Amino acid sequence: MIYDPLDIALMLAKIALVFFVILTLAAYLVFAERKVLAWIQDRKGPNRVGPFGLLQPLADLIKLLTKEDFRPIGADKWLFYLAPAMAAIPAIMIFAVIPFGAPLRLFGHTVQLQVADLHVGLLLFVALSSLAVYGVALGGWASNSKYALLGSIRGLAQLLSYELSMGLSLVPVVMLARSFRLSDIVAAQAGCWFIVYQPLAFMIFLISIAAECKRIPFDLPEAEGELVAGFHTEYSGMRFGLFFVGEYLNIIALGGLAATFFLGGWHGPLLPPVVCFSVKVLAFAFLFIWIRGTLPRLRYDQLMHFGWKILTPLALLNILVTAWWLVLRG
Amino acid sequence: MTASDLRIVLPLLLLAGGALLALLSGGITRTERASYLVAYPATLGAALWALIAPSPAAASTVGLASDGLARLFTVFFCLMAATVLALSRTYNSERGLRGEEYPATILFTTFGMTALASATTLLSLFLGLEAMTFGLYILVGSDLGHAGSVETGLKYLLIGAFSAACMVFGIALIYCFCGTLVIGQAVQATLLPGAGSSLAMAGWSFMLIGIAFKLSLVPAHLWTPDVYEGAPAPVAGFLSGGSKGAAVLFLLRLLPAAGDAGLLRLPLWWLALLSMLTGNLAALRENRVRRLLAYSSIAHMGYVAVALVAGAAGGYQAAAYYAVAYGIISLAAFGAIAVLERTGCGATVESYRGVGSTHAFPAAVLTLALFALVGIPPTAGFTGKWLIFTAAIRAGELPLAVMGILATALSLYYYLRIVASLYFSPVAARQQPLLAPVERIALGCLAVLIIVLGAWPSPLLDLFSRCFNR
Amino acid sequence: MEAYLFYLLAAVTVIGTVLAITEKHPVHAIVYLVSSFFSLAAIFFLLAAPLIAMFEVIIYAGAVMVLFMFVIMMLDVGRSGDGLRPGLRQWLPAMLLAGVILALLGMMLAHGGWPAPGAGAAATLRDFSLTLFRQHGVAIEIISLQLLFAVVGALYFGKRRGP
Amino acid sequence: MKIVSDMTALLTGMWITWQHIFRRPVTIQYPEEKRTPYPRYRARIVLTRDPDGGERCVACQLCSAACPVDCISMQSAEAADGRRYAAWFRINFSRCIFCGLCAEACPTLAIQMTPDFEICKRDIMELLYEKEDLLIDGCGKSHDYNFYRHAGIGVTQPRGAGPKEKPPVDVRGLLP
Repeated sequence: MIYDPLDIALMLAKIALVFFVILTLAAYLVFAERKVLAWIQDRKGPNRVGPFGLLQPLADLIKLLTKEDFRPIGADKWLFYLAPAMAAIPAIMIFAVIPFGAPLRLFGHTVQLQVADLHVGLLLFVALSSLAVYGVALGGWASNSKYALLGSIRGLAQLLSYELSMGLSLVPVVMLARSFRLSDIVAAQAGCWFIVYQPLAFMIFLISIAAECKRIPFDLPEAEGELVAGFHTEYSGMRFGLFFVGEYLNIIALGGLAATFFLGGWHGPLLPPVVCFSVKVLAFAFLFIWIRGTLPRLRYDQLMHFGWKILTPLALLNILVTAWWLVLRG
Repeated sequence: MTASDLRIVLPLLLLAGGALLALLSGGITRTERASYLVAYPATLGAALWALIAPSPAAASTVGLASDGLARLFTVFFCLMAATVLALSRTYNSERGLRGEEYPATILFTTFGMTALASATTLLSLFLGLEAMTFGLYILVGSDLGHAGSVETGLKYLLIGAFSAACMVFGIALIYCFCGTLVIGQAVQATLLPGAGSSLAMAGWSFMLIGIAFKLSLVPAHLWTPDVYEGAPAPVAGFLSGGSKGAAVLFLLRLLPAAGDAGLLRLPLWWLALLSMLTGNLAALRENRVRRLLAYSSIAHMGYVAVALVAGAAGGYQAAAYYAVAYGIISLAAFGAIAVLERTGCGATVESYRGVGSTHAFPAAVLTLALFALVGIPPTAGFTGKWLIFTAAIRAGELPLAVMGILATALSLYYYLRIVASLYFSPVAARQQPLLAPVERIALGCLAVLIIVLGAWPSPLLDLFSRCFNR
Repeated sequence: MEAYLFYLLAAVTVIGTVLAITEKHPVHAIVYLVSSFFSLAAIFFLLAAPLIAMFEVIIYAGAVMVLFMFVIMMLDVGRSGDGLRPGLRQWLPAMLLAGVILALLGMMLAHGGWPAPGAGAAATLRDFSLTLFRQHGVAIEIISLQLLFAVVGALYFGKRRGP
Repeated sequence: MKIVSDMTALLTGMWITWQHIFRRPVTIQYPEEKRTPYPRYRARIVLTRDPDGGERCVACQLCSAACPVDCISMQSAEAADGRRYAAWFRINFSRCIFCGLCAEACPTLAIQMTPDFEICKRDIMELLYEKEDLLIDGCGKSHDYNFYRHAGIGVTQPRGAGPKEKPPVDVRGLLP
């Protein structure tokens, strides 16, 4: 196959842009979370480093980088070192398929504002989110610690259970858009966002992605009160940082996907498409922080019951109803 | 799906629906009675429909057909399932084996067999076989109270998974070569002499390895004695009669499409020879009744393989007939064993001493079944062997036929050892079993069928020859 | 470009699988197998079968292997020992079979007789699903029933023993 | 309907936290802004003097006995006029938990607690306060209390000379 150098350059530019933006965003999401949580708890939050504490992420980064890289005795060396990467990489890779703006005309080329417009984009997302389990599982297992092992076993079971309802809640979206391609799904929402047709699927997806990012009220794998920090108890320095950043990347990615699947992607009134999309993503991020500031953690059996006995059957029912509706509408 | 398609799949629908209904009713009523009440009509209804339904007007669009072979074997499998259900009720309740899963799984297994019987593509053929084996994994391990049973189930599962992997790999290779899954086209494109390529041959070898596991032909027979020993007796009967029948049917679906065993003749020839010899020789040294019957079933599958080698010279009819006959015989044998084991008969031949005088009826059925397995004249076993060996001689496989007859003569010893133990040994005091009427009827029917099929085989043979000589 | 990628991925797949077989530690074996599955998926993607690639990752790497890992972690097998490592006697039959199969493959390669490669048009998702559900609908029903009974069997064996 | 009430409960919680986002934070930016503790705040311990300027402490060891973390130690001594005093007195503030039990126990009101909470040192040994560090030039919370004036022991003044004090009774003179 012959490749156009301009195409390659554009692709590299897009990758670099996305990388830069999401990493910065993830760092500032940590800061935003600390700030918003502080406000919810009537505190001020970090405000020492730089004006309003805006340089706090940088300070955190320096702290994490200069900390001792520590490995417990009896830990499985390679898996211990590999696990943080396995947690962060799938989260980054998901961004490849998210369309973050309307196509642009540039140098006579139509540039998709999306790194890769795969026609199995949605499936790629499901596949990658199912691979993200390995970071949690291996990290906890390789640490040779009881807390970490318990956390990773919990994480495995939780992610596996909620992946199911997440996947099922996306089926109606595919049925409505008649495509797995994310740009098609966005295009299908030009008139009306899917949240209007599929409020239930949206709710299920929202709950499932909260469980997928291991956010409160589903943060059983790292429950501080019982398991110290769960699967990353034994990690320090930048390896812990990778887990941490991976989690926030995941929040942004899943927020972006929720916006793409249910809130019309970059479609929106008044604002330019990219801004519209960013607003939606940030709104999701804020929602997660807000929920974290409000709800207590579930008990483990409640978590499992909720996933298997409520969400999954509801999602199946929703698929059935949507299918009937589509058939009747013709 | 059209109305004629519905006509084809109705037996399948009945069995599948019956299985689901049995599960549901068992779950709701918390007794297994309801499940059995659902299971009988489902099997009998499916059999009846296959018997009397008019042939569909239009060609099938769903990858299933209802030709003569399919209908005959559907009837066979369904009736067999009904008999197994009848035999297992009392057996299970005495062994503390309860739950609606058992009848539902029997129905599901029968569903798999029936799907296999009516398959027209390699895909549905394989899936039918797998569905059947899947049900049998559960059934074989279903006796949770019995220590060996679950272990047996696991052993069967591992071997079965291996053979399924071989088979699906073989199908993939064949599909890769000829680009179609329809049995007739695929077989003709690959199996006819001169047509085959090395790729397709590799595919067929994998298929043959897989099916050899299911048929327990000799290099792949090692699981058989353990599974026969650990499974509940009616399930062992179902396994030996039904699943072997289905596996034979699997080959009968494939091979006649090429007219001859073609390129598979040589491997089949060796499989047949080794199975006959190994099965009979191993059975000679065996002292436990169920393991003995397992080795005998290996030997019998060797005879069937002889028939398949003989191929178009009447071998296919003989194989089909023998599959049916062997199914009935082994079900009768295991049914009788199921009854006798309740009276306290153990594993060994010696523990059956004197049963003939205390429990005349089941002992008589067991004796009849053993005679049929040897091939004593008025029984179906004799007729089957006669058909197989004449077909083999007609096809010019004289050495194989001679070896088969010699092996049969050899088998006389160990079958008669059981019979001798049943009748000619001193009587020990035993408890009287409660022979449920339904068991009595089932065993009686099986015994009558063994005689009738043996003495008057022509209607069945006519049907079979019509199937194979289109 | 595609050819280089293919050979790279194929090498990863083969090496990963071999390591998965020879590795004595179950969790390591799982990691090797997952990487092998992943590169296999990438190969499928190169072969213009993205759907199969995705299913490979979702089902095998993402679900089956995760369940394996879950069970291994729950039972905590493999921590205690080298008893799991098979000796030469256990290896021998497998090696023999593998040798035979490899020899046959070599013979086939030398002998030829491959089917001509197809036109290479990538099947779209729509084609794929139409073929699957129109032509092989019954097969899907059989499989779904089979899965149901897998669940039934698992529940049955998981039932509490005794009264 | 359980689900409706559950949803309402969740949403109520969300609403409350939403409101709190816009509340004024209660945080006090400590080193810059300081809050004034109440007079009875229990922080750094001091030894006070009586109105006459003498030490109040009589080295009775009661505070040391009352201290749950055993951070008070001293050596008692007696002056020529019979007045007891602490030869040395030491409080280890790295152990002190500011429970106030010593102040409760003190019969002479010598040991008292102050609102000075900023006790912070680079070297832990500097938290070992000796008598010189502890003793202040003042009466602390009770300005006019002097134990020896009330005790009637005859150290600061002759016996019976104290306020409201009756002269000592000659026990022998009472004998019949």
